[in-house]
Amino acid sequence: MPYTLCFLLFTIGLLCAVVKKNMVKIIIGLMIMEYAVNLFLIMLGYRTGGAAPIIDRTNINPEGLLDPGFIATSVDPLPQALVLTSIVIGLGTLALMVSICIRTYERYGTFDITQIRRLQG
Amino acid sequence: MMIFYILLLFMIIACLIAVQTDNLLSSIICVGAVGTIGSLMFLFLFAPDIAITQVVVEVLALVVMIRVTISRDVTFITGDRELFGTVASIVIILVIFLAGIEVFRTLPAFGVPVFSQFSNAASQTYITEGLPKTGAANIIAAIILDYRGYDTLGEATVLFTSIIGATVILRKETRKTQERSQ
Amino acid sequence: MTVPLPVFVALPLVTAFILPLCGDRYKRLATLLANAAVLALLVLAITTIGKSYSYQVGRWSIPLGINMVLDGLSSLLLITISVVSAASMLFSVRYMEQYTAKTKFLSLFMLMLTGMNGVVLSGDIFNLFVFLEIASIASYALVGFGCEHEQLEAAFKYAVLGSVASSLILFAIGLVYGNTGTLNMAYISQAIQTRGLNHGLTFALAMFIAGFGLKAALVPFHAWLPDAHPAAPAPVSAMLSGVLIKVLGIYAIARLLFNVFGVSDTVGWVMITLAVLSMVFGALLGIVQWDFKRLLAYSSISQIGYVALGIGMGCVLTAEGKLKWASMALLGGLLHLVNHAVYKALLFLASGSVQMATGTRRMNRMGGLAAKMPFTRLTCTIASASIAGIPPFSGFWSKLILAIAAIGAGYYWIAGIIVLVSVCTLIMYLKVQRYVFLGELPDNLRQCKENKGTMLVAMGVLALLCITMGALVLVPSLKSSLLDPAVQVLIDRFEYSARLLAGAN
Amino acid sequence: MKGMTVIVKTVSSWTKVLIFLFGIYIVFFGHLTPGGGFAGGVILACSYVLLLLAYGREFAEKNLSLGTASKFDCAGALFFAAIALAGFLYGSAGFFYNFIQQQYLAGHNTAFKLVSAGIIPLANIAIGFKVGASLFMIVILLSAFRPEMSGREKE
Repeated sequence: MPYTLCFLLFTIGLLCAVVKKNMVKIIIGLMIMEYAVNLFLIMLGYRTGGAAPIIDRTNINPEGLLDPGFIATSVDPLPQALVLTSIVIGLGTLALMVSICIRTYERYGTFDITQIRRLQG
Repeated sequence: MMIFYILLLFMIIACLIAVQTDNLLSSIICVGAVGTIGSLMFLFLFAPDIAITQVVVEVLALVVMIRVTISRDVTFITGDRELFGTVASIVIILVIFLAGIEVFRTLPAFGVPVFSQFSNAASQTYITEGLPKTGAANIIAAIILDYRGYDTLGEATVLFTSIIGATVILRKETRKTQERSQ
Repeated sequence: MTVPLPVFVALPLVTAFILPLCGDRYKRLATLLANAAVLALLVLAITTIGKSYSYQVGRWSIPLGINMVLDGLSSLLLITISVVSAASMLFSVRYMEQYTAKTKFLSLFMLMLTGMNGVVLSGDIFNLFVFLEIASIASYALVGFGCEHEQLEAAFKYAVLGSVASSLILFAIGLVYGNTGTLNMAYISQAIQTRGLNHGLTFALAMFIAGFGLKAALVPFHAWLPDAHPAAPAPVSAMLSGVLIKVLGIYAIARLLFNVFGVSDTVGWVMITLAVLSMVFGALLGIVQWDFKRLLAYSSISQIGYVALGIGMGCVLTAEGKLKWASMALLGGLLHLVNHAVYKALLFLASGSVQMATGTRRMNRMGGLAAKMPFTRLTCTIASASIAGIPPFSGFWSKLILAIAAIGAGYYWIAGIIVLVSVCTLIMYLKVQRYVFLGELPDNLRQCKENKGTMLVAMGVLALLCITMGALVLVPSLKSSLLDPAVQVLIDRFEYSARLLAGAN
Repeated sequence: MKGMTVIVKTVSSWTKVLIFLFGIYIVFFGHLTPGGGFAGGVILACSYVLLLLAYGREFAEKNLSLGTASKFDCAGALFFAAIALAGFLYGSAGFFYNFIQQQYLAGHNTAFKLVSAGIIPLANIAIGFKVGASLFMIVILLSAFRPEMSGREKE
């Protein structure tokens, strides 16, 4: 069920990116899509009553071995690593698109993409 | 468990407001709310690394987006694109959504991590051998900078690319003053 | 000697990091450095012919670490990328002098190259996504490089659709991870072989095809291409149309379909439908264009359809068990990929040369340039003859092989469409010849001159390749060292994962 | 832009140091606690963004000019690439080889110490450096963009 809600978020973002004609709104749609995907990836690794995959001194046995309790409760670390990468990629895309957006605004004085097309002739 | 539903509902409501409101500034603030709730959600999902990153990135993205819109006379653009296109895309996306609901049944149930379903999954090894093999107590750091360090090189490159790209897009003069050979 | 595979990524990457440090003062040095790096990559790529090995990054065995895989298909694409990028880079030495921020341009160019090399060599699906993003983001910035109205709008449109595609791909990666518990392509393939495709994986495959299809600009996902490719500076258009859409789109689809998910009838027919739509729409819309580069862009859509057709037919025929015709279709598709990379790059460079001389892209404001720009005219004619499929030139062979495969397998209508679209392409390029190079010379163009130096060298090399490319199928030793291994990788399907998993244990 | 009021300036001149320190902490302890090069780098950039917002662009650029930031950006990226390539010193299979951990630290009990995990802290520092510089650049670029032709083509 949480997956479905997450997918709903994704579709709202997709709809916003496809239907809206304000450049800032389109960027917002893309941001929402990205949040949804990140959330989805993290949810894949969630374990009810789990623990963050960060080893503490308390997780180490007196013999110096990793506590089996930690191994049994830790959530999946791999999706978290992926999401870290994907957040950065999203930020990079966002920065580039915002700069294109600003440059366009300075040229045309509007964020409306249909109007920009008309101005171009 | 309940907390996830509440947070997700909040996120969806904030998203809908962000999409539907006409004022760009409030729309951006709503996106900020979505991101912040998202980072709270990451915290509850036991992903503190992601939560920290998400929150700081959110702050920076908000600053950038607000700088973009606030000094410009915010244009109110009401209405969507052509009706036919809008209806068609809504229908297509609805179909994708309905197809998607069926798809999520194939995943392990929420709360059961993926790697526990597969015997040879890499994640199990990361958890058990991450500390002895790489020496990093933070297993996420061990993955992103050692096991999958190549991905992180790519990630740093993405950021580098976008900065160079933004510098290029925002440069003052684009062409040399002497005209092309005419 | 085997080259360590990370070199193909690290060399352009480090060059790209150094270039912005040069600044405008050492612009010549930067240009030299970039050209040297691209040439070195070309030499290194040629040494990979006929080899097949993998590299485990960080000495971690898969699936813990990431692996890079070189096989026939990657090797073929590496060489194609290197050839086209070397020619474009050489062309841009003079062409990009009209813009400012040249070192940044060079840096972005190298980053795009890094991304493409990374995609081709990656053996891990998330790693493939990361490098795909590098190449895409660099190309968004390069499309908007001129910062004029047209460029900005095109770049925005391209960036939006590209980001949607990336989100779809990432979501699909999530679904694949949720269903197989691994990200390594060999292990995913193994999981799919043992447990078969369920709903989740099928949906993921559909999302992959939509996402990569967006990157490849197959109809109906083509909306961005006719804006983006003409707007970019000519050497960038050559790269985008020549290799980027193929590496990010077609290569990724082919790799996933054949080596990871396994082929099936349905997916093959989906691909064939998309391909035929692209071929027909691209050709028909191209004929009515009056903008030189826009016409070339529509022609790219049409030609990418041929490549996708080869892949799709290969898919259907492999699933039906007609391996002989399947390998024929794949051979045609891959040969067409290489051919199209070369001649479309040449056509875009020629259009850039014309644009630089005349200052316009409207074909109805040109004419009679044959006398003024004889070399551009010659190379452009060679490329047009190739793309239209006139016998001794390269395009003929790939279309012939595709048509033979279609007839041999009994799909006569596909062969008919191949011939029809070929005729449309011929009309398109006769139009270019008629309006650009023949006819009256307008008064305002009396002054225009042929370009000099490196631009002509770049075009000359590509034109020479266009003429001699037929040798790739006609000379058996070339065919068996370049194309056959590439086809074999796809035909063998799960051999890919078996080989990598055997190497891992 | 002249900046904000005296109160904001005073408070931000205090907090910027704390934020900067916090960023450095997050970067250096990335392999032991949550955080890491990327999050820390963003926090470092945020401390400069605070300056930018409170004091105006000129002041922030006096502290760290765009050209310098660009050089830092390249340098950080090169540093990270150099760490990755340094593994080649240990044979041709050494791309991203954690040579410090595997060659020198293996066998010593270094868990939970600041100097542990080989190249991971080094890579964190490189990334933090790079990310901080590049995000600072982005904010400066976007807020500085006021070309002369602004509004020329407005209707």
